[in-house]
Amino acid sequence: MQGLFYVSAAVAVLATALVVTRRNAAHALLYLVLSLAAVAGMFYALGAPLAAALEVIVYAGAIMVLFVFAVMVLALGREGERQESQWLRPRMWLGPAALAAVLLGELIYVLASGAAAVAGGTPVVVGPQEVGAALFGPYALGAELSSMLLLAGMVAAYHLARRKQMDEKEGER
Amino acid sequence: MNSVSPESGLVVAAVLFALGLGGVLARRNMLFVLMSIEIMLNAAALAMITAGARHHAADGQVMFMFILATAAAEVAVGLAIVLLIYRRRRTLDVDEAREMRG
Amino acid sequence: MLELLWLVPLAPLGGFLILAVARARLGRRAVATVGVGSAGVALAAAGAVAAGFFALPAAGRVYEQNLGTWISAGDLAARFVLHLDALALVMMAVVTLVGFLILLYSAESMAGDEGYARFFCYMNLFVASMLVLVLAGDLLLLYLGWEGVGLCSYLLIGFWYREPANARAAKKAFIVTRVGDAALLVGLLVLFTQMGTSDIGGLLARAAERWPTGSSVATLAALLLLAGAVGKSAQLPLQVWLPDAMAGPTPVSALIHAATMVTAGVYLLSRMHGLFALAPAAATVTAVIGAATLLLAGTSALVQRDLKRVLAYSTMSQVGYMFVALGVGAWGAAIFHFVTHAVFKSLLFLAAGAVIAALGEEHDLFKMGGLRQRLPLVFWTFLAGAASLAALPLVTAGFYSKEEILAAAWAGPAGGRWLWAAGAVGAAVTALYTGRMVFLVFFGTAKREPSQQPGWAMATVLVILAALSVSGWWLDPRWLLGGTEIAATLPVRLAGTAAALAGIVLAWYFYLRRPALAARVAQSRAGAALGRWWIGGWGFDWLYNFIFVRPYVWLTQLGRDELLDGPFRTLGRTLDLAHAGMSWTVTGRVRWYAAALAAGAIAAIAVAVWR
Amino acid sequence: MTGEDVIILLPLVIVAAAAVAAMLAIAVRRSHAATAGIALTGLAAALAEVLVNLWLKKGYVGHLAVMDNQALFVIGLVLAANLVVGILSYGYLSRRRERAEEYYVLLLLAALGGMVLAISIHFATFFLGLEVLSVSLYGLVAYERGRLGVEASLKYLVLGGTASAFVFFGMGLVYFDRGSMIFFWVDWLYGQYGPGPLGLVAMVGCVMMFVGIGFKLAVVPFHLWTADVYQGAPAPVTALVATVSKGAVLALVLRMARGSPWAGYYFGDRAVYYSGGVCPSAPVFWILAAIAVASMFTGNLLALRQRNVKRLLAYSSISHLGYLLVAVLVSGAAGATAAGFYLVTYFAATLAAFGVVTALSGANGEAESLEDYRGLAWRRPALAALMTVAMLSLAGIPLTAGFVGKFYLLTAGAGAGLWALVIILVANSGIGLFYYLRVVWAMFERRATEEKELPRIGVATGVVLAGLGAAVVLIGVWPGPLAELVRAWMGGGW
Repeated sequence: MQGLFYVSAAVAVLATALVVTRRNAAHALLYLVLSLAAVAGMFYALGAPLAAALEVIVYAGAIMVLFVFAVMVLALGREGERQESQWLRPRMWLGPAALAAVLLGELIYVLASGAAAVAGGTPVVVGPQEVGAALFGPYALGAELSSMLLLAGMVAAYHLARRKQMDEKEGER
Repeated sequence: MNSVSPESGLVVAAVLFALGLGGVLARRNMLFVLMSIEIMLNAAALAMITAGARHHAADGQVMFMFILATAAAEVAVGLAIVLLIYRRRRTLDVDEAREMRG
Repeated sequence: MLELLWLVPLAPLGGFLILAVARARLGRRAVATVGVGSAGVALAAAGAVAAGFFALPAAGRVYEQNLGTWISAGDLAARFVLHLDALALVMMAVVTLVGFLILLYSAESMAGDEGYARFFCYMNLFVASMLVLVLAGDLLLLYLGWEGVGLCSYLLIGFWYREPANARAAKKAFIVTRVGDAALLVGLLVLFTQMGTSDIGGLLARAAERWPTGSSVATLAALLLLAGAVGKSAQLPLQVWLPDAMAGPTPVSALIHAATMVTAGVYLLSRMHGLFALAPAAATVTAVIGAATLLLAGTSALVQRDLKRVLAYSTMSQVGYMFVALGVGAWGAAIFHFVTHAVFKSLLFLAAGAVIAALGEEHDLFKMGGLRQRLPLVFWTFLAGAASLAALPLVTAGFYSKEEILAAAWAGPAGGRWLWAAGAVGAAVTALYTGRMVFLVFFGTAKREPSQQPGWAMATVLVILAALSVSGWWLDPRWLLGGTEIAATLPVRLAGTAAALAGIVLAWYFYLRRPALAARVAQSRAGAALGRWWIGGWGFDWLYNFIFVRPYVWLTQLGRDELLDGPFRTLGRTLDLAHAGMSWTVTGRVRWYAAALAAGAIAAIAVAVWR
Repeated sequence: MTGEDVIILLPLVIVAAAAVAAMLAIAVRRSHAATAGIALTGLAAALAEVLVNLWLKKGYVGHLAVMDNQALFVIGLVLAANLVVGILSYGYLSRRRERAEEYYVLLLLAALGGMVLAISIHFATFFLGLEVLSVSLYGLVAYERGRLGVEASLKYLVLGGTASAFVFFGMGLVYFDRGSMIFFWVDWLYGQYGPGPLGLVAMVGCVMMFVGIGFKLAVVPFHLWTADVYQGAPAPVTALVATVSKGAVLALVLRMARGSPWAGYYFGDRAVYYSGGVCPSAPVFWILAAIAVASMFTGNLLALRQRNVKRLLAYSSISHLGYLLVAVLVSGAAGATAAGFYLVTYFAATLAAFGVVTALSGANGEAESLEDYRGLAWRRPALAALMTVAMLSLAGIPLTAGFVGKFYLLTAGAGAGLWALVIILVANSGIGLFYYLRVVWAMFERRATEEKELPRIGVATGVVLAGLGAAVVLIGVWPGPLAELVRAWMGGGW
């Protein structure tokens, strides 16, 4: 288990770093899928098999498909890559990297000094049955609200992505 | 069975979160910005799962499912907006979107 | 009869509501009837209430009328409560009487204005607010009236809003007085939280119980109230708005910026005199502010060319006298001077308005002259008011009230020689500028022919006010108010009288006997420098400016006339600069926004981790 | 979810059902009037139900939510604001060419999100309420699909997504440390009750959660999106962003800050009674105080020379949220009452101001430049009067609701001894006067240029606007009854 966790963690960090720095959107997307799969491995190691499965099915599967779709529609090819190399000068990374590094430093400091003090319970497997019971028991209201959240996302996306109808008003605002 | 200490899960989550934040701040391509936000949400999900694992409770995994729903809804709307902008301005540069300021 | 008290503020409020709702549908006659009539009803009700008040046994002459709870917050409950005691009675009488007379005057003088209905609408709201302010038994209700009169003042200064200068003057008045109002609000909060009540009587009683004399909280509260009063009453250093406020119609200047609203500060301090008794330091500050203002404004009045500006500076100066009286603890004398000042200053403004209207909106003193025969009624009434302002001995009301203040400054509980000296010099200066005004306007050669004489309404009002101005001592309300008699020695009293007389003689000599000499003095190098110095302020303030706002000194010297605009302009500049510095942060770039968010998060976490 | 829970949650159920019904109606037949009718009926029915609920059923829904007096009050406020926005939107959308039906579905879902925040006592409902509200608003902001709207929505979404990630990560940290996600077991401000003191990890988690909250409230330094989103969104949506989104999140902050005094009802002996009084050494207190002060100054200074009315109102809202944070810092019943009252006055004045903007925005774009308001008093005296009342109220002039609201804030602050904050608040009201009066002044100027045609105002819009104006004045003149109501509802209890 420990082995799985650390290997997954290394893969996840590496893949994520590659996502953030890639110039080609399709490549980045593939690394993102890899990263999500690695995180799923960590979930499994932490005793959350259902979450691991959903991470792969919903996140790496369904949600990433949306991205793939967008990349296809936008048809970014060589042109996009050339543009990315213009946008992604090393100088561009200075500020963002510094901010992210400081935040990371703070978090690591806090975790090192705070979390270690608490005796960590070793993970036990919390299986799908327990999760399901919680989701449709005490968390039923949350489940209902998730459906409303998805409804909002769907209606908004449907309305915004629809073609035509606005064309005569082009450029007005 | 070797056990995993939950703290190390949080550390990995923090690293992923920082990477995602760096992506949001540095990338000009809207698609990459959206991907970076996904990374941050995913890091948060890892933190939740880790916390749940520490307390041996299902709550963390339930919260993870709510994150999934959130991520799905946000990505759907976000991509719709990106498509809309691309159709209109033929660019994916977030820095171009600054007609309003001051 | 006392039960009619509620009608006093509500009658003008009703007039305001009628005019606000139906002003487009009412004819001019109807507007005048409602506008003047509502003030008349208030006056009549005030008369009835006064009759009832005197019927009370002399020992406990206080009447309270509770109209309901207004706001309650925790244990603090502000009520719509009207409180009638001797002080409120005097104020109410003056406000209703002078208000009614001025509205009557306006019914004629404003007849040609297209904003006739709007004018009466605002004026009625003003009278109502002023009466609320005066009759309030609760500090919060008092504050409501306080802000209400401020709002009306703003609306009426900008009454002829099409002239951008008037709009500027209105805004300036509003914003400058708001500086004082903000301090007042904080002062009220201090009192509320310390005493747990906003009822004026209860609050003062508790303050006297809990706070020892000279305690720092009492001094703080008193100073904050004083700051509010200073703003409203146009005293140093918040006086800059009043001269510009003359942009409004003349009846407005007479009612709001001379007779009533600017004395609201005096009323507030009199009402709260129990608090000032606990804070001797604050009282001293009050007296010093009053003395400085009366000299500053008096000398400034000496060199103004605009008739209404002379009267505006004169108002500041006379209110300065009242502050001196309040500061030395003779609040009865302050109220006496308030009464006489309300009469003679509104008279002067109204007569000046008649002159200005007759000359076709001419404000410049040096373009007037020789109106003695041409506007005889205006001349004689103006003369009566001027005599009272200059404190001509024995016959005029102003003489008695000013004498009382000078005597109190000398011999009062907290008086002092320097305060007396300032008052005496001020008396001479007052007489000098008053004489200058009278002689320049009504004597000498005529430069323009007046185009109209006042009609019956204006004439009646002028005559009534003139009669009151020269009525001698019987306007003195102190027999009602109670308080200590001040026994100053005869030489002191004579010296004060002599100062006023000397001023009158000097004015006669300079502006009537040898006008060429006056011109020569004014044009000499020293005279011109002095004139420039005085026209907008005083050396003291120039120094003040020089120290604190050095970069803007050159601007203020070049600038129109008001040296003391400096600090306020500086404030505006600073805010503009801060705005410019701030707006570059809103770049429109989303990545920049996200960076700010991240930086904020980092900073907050740092505070949480390392305190 | 038992039947009892459904009855407790009836206002939310009605709104959610209305959203589904509206969507089904769209599927059957597109009709602007019908969809709007369903939405407005749903909102009105839910609002009526809130009043019934006062007597009918209150209580906890599992450990996720509570329906107490405070929740009902905030829900009522959210629903009323949504109803007003819905009515204003009908006239507004009729003048536009965009298909209008989906708008109402999103409007209802935004209301639902706000209501969930009002009842939330658990991270799950907090997060889901926040997200339902946000995602609906992303859609609404870009609804017109014009250049500025889409740009605004993109900015809102990118920053909102980042902020959500912060919230979620913070929740993870708090949960990791505390083992519970219920607010009053977290006692994030106090740290002296519950299962042991608040550890460093949980503290940092709380701060990270506040990044997301601060983003929604648009307080410094999380405020930069505000003006762009206000400007780009359609005017009625801007009104929604300014009121519902901020009010609901503020109610949530109040609940987090004071816990829930009636926790005993459900949690038995493990509950704690918070009487208020913030521990002054708590770092969270200092962070909030600094944010409040910075927000007051920044908002007012940014608004000072602003010539776009929507942006001006955006900056002014930053400072108003700064004022409101003072009440949060007071905490306890006094703070909650002051905040509740101020929210009502802020809602009324803001909705009135945006109501005027909406009513003046026609088929040819938004009425947002100060130029569009020049001389309005001579062409549309009633609208100008309403705008004047709204501006004076926001500036806090006596006899308007805004003054009384400020008065309560100041007394609450002074009562808790927060004198520095009180004085800064008063000073900032002075700065605010400059720009509010500029709008008023512009409306009373005469303009020489030829005049654009102004849209006609429908009966319903007119009635709503008149009601808002009357409310602002009435609260200002006679605040007593409302104050009693707010004290009874926000002060706590069932």
